[in-house]
Amino acid sequence: MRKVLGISALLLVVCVITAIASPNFLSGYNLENLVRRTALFGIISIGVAFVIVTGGIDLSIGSVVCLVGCGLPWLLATHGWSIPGAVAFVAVLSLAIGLFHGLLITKLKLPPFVVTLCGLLLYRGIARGFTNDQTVGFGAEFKTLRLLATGKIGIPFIPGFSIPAPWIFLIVVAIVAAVFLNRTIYGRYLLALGRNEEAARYSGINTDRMVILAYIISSALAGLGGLLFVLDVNSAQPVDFGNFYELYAIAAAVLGGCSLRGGEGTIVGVIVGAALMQVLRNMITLVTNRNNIEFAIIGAVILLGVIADELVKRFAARRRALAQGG
Amino acid sequence: MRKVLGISALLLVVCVITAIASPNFLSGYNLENLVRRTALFGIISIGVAFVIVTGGIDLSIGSVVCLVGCGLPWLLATHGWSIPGAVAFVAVLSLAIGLFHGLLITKLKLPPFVVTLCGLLLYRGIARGFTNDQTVGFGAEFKTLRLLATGKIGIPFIPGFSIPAPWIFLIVVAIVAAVFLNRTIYGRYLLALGRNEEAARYSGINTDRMVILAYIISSALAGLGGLLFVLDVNSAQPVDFGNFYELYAIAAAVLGGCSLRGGEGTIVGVIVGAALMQVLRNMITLVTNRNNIEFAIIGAVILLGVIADELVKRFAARRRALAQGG
Amino acid sequence: KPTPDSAPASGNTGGKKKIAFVSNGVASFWTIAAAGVKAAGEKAGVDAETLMPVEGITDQKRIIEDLLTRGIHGIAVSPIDPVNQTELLNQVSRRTKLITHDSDAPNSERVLYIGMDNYKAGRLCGDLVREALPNGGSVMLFIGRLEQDNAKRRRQGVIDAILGRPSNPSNFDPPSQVIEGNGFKILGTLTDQFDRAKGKANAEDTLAKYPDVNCMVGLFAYNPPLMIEALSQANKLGKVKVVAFDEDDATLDGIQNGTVHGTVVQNPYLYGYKSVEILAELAKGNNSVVPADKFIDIPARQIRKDTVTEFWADLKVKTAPTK
Amino acid sequence: MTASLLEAQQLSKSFPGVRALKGVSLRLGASEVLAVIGENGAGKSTLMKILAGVQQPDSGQLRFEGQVVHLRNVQDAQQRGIALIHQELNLADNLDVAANIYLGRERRRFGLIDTAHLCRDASRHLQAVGLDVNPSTRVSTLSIGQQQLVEIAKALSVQAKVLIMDEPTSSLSSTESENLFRVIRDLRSRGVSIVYISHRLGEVKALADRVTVLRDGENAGELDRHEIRHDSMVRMMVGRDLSQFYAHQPHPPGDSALEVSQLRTSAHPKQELSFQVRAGEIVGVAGLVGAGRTEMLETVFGVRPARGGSIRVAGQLLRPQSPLDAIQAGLALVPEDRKKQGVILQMAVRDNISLASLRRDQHSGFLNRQREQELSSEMIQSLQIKTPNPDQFAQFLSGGNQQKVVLGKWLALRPKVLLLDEPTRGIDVGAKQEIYRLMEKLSRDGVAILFVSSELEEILGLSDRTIVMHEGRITGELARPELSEEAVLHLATNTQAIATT
Ligand SMILES: Nc1ncnc2c1ncn2[C@@H]1O[C@H](COP(=O)(O)OP(=O)(O)OP(=O)(O)O)[C@@H](O)[C@H]1O
Ligand SMILES: Nc1ncnc2c1ncn2[C@@H]1O[C@H](COP(=O)(O)OP(=O)(O)OP(=O)(O)O)[C@@H](O)[C@H]1O
Ligand SMILES: [Mg+2]
Ligand SMILES: [Mg+2]
Repeated sequence: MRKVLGISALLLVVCVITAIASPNFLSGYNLENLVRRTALFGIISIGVAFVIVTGGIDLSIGSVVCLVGCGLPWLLATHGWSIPGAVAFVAVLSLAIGLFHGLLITKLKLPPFVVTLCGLLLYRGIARGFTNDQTVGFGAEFKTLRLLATGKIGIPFIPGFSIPAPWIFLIVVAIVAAVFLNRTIYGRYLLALGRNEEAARYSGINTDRMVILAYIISSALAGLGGLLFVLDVNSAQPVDFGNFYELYAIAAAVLGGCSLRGGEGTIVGVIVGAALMQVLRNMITLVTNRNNIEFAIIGAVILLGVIADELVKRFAARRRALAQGG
Repeated sequence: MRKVLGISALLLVVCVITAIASPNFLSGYNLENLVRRTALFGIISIGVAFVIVTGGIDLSIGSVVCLVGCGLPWLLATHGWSIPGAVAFVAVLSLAIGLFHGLLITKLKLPPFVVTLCGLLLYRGIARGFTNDQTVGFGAEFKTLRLLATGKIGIPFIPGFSIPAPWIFLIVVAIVAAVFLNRTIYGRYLLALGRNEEAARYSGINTDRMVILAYIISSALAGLGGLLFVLDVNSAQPVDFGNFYELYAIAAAVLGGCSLRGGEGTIVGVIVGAALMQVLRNMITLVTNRNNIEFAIIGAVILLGVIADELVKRFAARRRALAQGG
Repeated sequence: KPTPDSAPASGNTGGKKKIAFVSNGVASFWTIAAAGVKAAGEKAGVDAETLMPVEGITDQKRIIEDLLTRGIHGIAVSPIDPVNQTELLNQVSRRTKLITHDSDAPNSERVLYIGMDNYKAGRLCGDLVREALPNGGSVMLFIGRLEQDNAKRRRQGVIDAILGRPSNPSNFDPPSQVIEGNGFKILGTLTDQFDRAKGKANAEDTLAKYPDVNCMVGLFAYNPPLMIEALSQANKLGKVKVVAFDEDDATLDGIQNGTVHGTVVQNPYLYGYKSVEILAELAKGNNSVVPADKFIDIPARQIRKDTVTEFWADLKVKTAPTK
Repeated sequence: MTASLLEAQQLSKSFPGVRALKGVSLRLGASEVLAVIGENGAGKSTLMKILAGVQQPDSGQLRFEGQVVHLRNVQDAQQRGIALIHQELNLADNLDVAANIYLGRERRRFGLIDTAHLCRDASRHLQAVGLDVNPSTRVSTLSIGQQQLVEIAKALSVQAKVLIMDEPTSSLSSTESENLFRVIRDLRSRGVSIVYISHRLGEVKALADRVTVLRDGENAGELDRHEIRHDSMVRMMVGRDLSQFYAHQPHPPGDSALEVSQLRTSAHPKQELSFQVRAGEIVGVAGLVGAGRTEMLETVFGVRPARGGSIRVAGQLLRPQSPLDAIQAGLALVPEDRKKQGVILQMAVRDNISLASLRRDQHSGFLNRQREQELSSEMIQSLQIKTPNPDQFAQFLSGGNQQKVVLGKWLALRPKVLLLDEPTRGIDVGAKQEIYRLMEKLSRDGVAILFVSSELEEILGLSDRTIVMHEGRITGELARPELSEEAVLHLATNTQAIATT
């Protein structure tokens, strides 16, 4: 909880500053946009959080987003598949990718970094191959399907703000993920093996199966993210769609309190982390006149955030120790 | 050594296949190009290998390449600094970045992934800021300085092939690095702390100082790489210069036998790893007519390589065990 | 019809009108345009700014949304994927004045399009190739990316002109195919995803694979300088013809000293300048600036040795930092 | 003789370069405590791992309740009622105590973990082993000894028919050990069979119904209840007689080598620690688990910052900021947790031994390979470290031999003051004797030795003087004439301090 507190405080500070600097920050339209973007990135970040909890890493997320994001319109618009068929296909594909990663990592004991780095290169390459580097998109069709990402649900008492549909996905994913991680035995197994794989194995836990599951969750949510991303923007270019998203997802998870050494993570924290990144980018476009230093600012804020967090933690520890010693 | 054997075999196989498929592969001109590219990527890969040996990671390499690569022509051509002044400045800058990373990681105990991810965002952002997103370059000037990257040293008895100057840099860096890692007490300290930081500290090793040193080496070599890259291509665009190079560097190091868990690494292996990536890319352009599936092929070859390596290892172990048991 | 959105339709009242110019990526080309944006903004007395998305279409969408949030009186966009972005553009046009530049979205409700025809410009470039190689020969094409609409059309124009095909912008030759005809052999099209080291490697690998290649054509601004680098390091400057696109300093320098046959330049400065000028008028409610065909043509030009000095001098004046 | 419950027949197991078991057999009856003893590396742990399904034998078979069984993994063994407490700690220290105890066997309600129930059940088992912590405490905040008790509680909670304990008392002091023995006897009376491994032969004598002895991966013999004597066990293990117990010969100490006054540690900042060790003196430190002994040594050695007070080495004031400072002043510390702080598992034995002396032996920064080689051969020989060659990774050595490697690393430094934290933890009798002899020799050479031990026998036999700690402070100092088991236990448990010196 303490970890979530720090990052939440940072998010709050950034929001307050932006709201003061730009009166439009709190407009319904902007909040809707922010909520939708946070939802999209939050979903893929939750996925990678599961892998991080096991002490692994998934660098292939951006490429899975690309593969699904390009694959779906390619199947639907270019090849005329039915909607259920195409969606089922990309879903199975995402699951299969996770399974593939998990098997290589557990059965062949290959390092996750290497396996998923190859995935990063491979899946985007495949997407570029089958689309022949052409942009794929839905054009003016598939409006109903696209409601999954573009739809909004009005709230009776707040005029001007409706809940974007991806937020519903995020909430469902987050609740299921949080319950899974904290209240079920499988979540506990993940936490245990993330810290001490041997101890978990000696306790009779099938650690391989759990690790595979984590990679499947990660790829599946990356696939869901890719689907929602492409439904939202309506088209995808295989060369850059989802580029660097793995880094944003990992950054959100780590900001939200996941330890890359494994064994630690909270779902709420991950969502707050994802929101922070989106608010920062939003702030830069709303408040400043130049967006080319956007990444510099994000980097600096995250860095200052974790430094401040660490210093506060130390200060508190010293205070406690003094209180005790005195 | 065994690890280097596997990757060297893979490199050999790829070279033989390419040489058969394309008669021009073995031309002096092509070999020169390959050697130069391998040298450039090899230098940054050796840098990151030191960080990986300590069990850390450096994601900021591509951005340091960008910062130095844009900073040098900006200082020289745009602002008219003297050559010694500008080179000294970017050198000090690279060292300072490494020091900064090292201090945050050791003194504040921040995770290397987070620190260097922020670096990745920050330094490119800074380069974009000061250049204002303008391409910077040397134009037709600074030919002498550029010889550092474009110069060639003829070999008497092989006509048509001269040694590209970056290769000299690589050889010097590699020899110093290999001696440092394997022959000095500091190299031993790095290997020891990479495996068990606590035990190393209990043994009287100033682990913090060694870790800081590793990050300084990494940033310094990334800076050297950035300098040579920009001298070679003559211009740099801050948005994309050095993009993803950290991943190539890490991939080369890991292919070359560095374990991401720390404590393992050979310099020769890293160079072979860097060469493999370059030969693969070269092969794709020489042999096929489409280079948009280049990354898919690199990913697939690396993956197959590590899988084959693992299987061979297992097979050998089983053979040994059987021989012994019988 | 969707429910009316609640975005602030215009920004803070009172101050200057706000105009935004959104590119399709980050490049020197766009920094020249930004100079035009700035100049026109000062002249028209509006707040004009240039925004460049880094991460493709998702990022462009985000920037446009955020601009709408901020409140904007006019926006000029170079759509990355015109067909699929029509809906987004229509949403924008309902909230503010929208024009397209550089790359058009003809099916959208944009007020007008400022730019040139990339296919035509490509053909101009192809003509330069035929000039450089009057007896035909082998040609390799270099380009950053192929999936952008303008890139595709530009490349097709080059190919069609070289092969002497009649004008048909809807042609498409796959990049991996060797195309022969009209005495020419087009060896292929290599992309680099804006990685300069890779772009240079592409040129080098071409020289290794086809030591007798006759002409290299660089279709994105940074390609020709990289080709020149590779050629000069291979001691083949002048032996292989170079035909360029856009106005990088190294390209212009090459034309001056004869190593580059010629280049086709667009006029990004005018894209920026005109966009802001027209949006400023539109924001005031003056619709008379819109031509009947909703197209303001800023034609591409061929620059050869004879015209390069004048062109370069003019360019330097326009992009000189204003104090 | 009871009918056999678990039987191992002709088990063999090889690792690369080592044949750990060569046709070992073992028989365990119902309701019996079978002790398995042997030197370090004899193959005890390997045998136990096979019995518990952690590893699979290359050949041979297992019978359980008369049936031939193949234990493919831990679940197989657990389902049959076989539980193992590993020699090395195996806890997920990011989870709480209750979660660790029931890991893999969580009670569920509506598919979700029933945390309240788990905690209630866990506290029952914690009580049984005498560990007084809240079940929802994170394991990472517990000391090693406490963690060991958690492991024991975890094994108890399995409700096993066969409970295998691989050196469960190696980091427990006598009080906790006594507690454990009570639990073991209680289990036996309820029909549970126990395999018990220990290098503390006194415990074996007190507990075992029968003893199986292993030597070099083979059966060396068996002892029935009435045959279990110290000398008979040692003879079977080592293959020859060893003198009963090494008795320390006090000799006149020299000048003050280590003087600590009013030292305050970060774990117990309110307590001030003052004591002195003189050159050639061996001072033991006794106390219960969590008494703050490790803290004290680590603070002196510069691992943890001191909160106050002063440390003098040979009269020179020392303010250690890091172990390096302490080492340069002539201190050495053999740490308590060898896996974490002592040995570097994926590094050659030779490199482990030379690690701390590299700085001293360097040729202006370069390694002195020859000296490294000499040092490691010397230590391998004098400490009788069982390794195929100096290039072997430490991880493939048995626990006891790893401990000797750590000792070797510090002896190679030739310190003036040697701090030892449970130096004989997990070491076999033969090696223990070697270490005692070594300590004796070092002290004759004028080295000051301060050693923490939870083995009372060791304290009584070796120390010139004994410091006893309780809850972070020194409750008393006993000179050799006053030294007795009762006196130490009194000070270690009683909070009323007896006036010091
Ligand atoms: N995983 C392994 N790989 C290689 N060798 C091993 C491995 N495990 C054990 N050994 C070797 O097998 C032999 C038996 O080891 P084991 O751990 O069973 O000894 P032990 O009797 O338990 O010793 P100790 O009393 O020191 O714990 C030793 O020589 C050890 O080095
Ligand atoms: N890393 C730690 N974090 C929090 N508390 C600790 C830590 N290490 C030790 N302690 C606590 O400090 C106290 C002293 O522990 P220490 O290990 O010094 O005792 P000890 O006498 O050496 O006992 P043991 O025999 O268990 O090692 C104990 O109560 C222990 O729980
Ligand atoms: Mg053992
Ligand atoms: Mg202790």
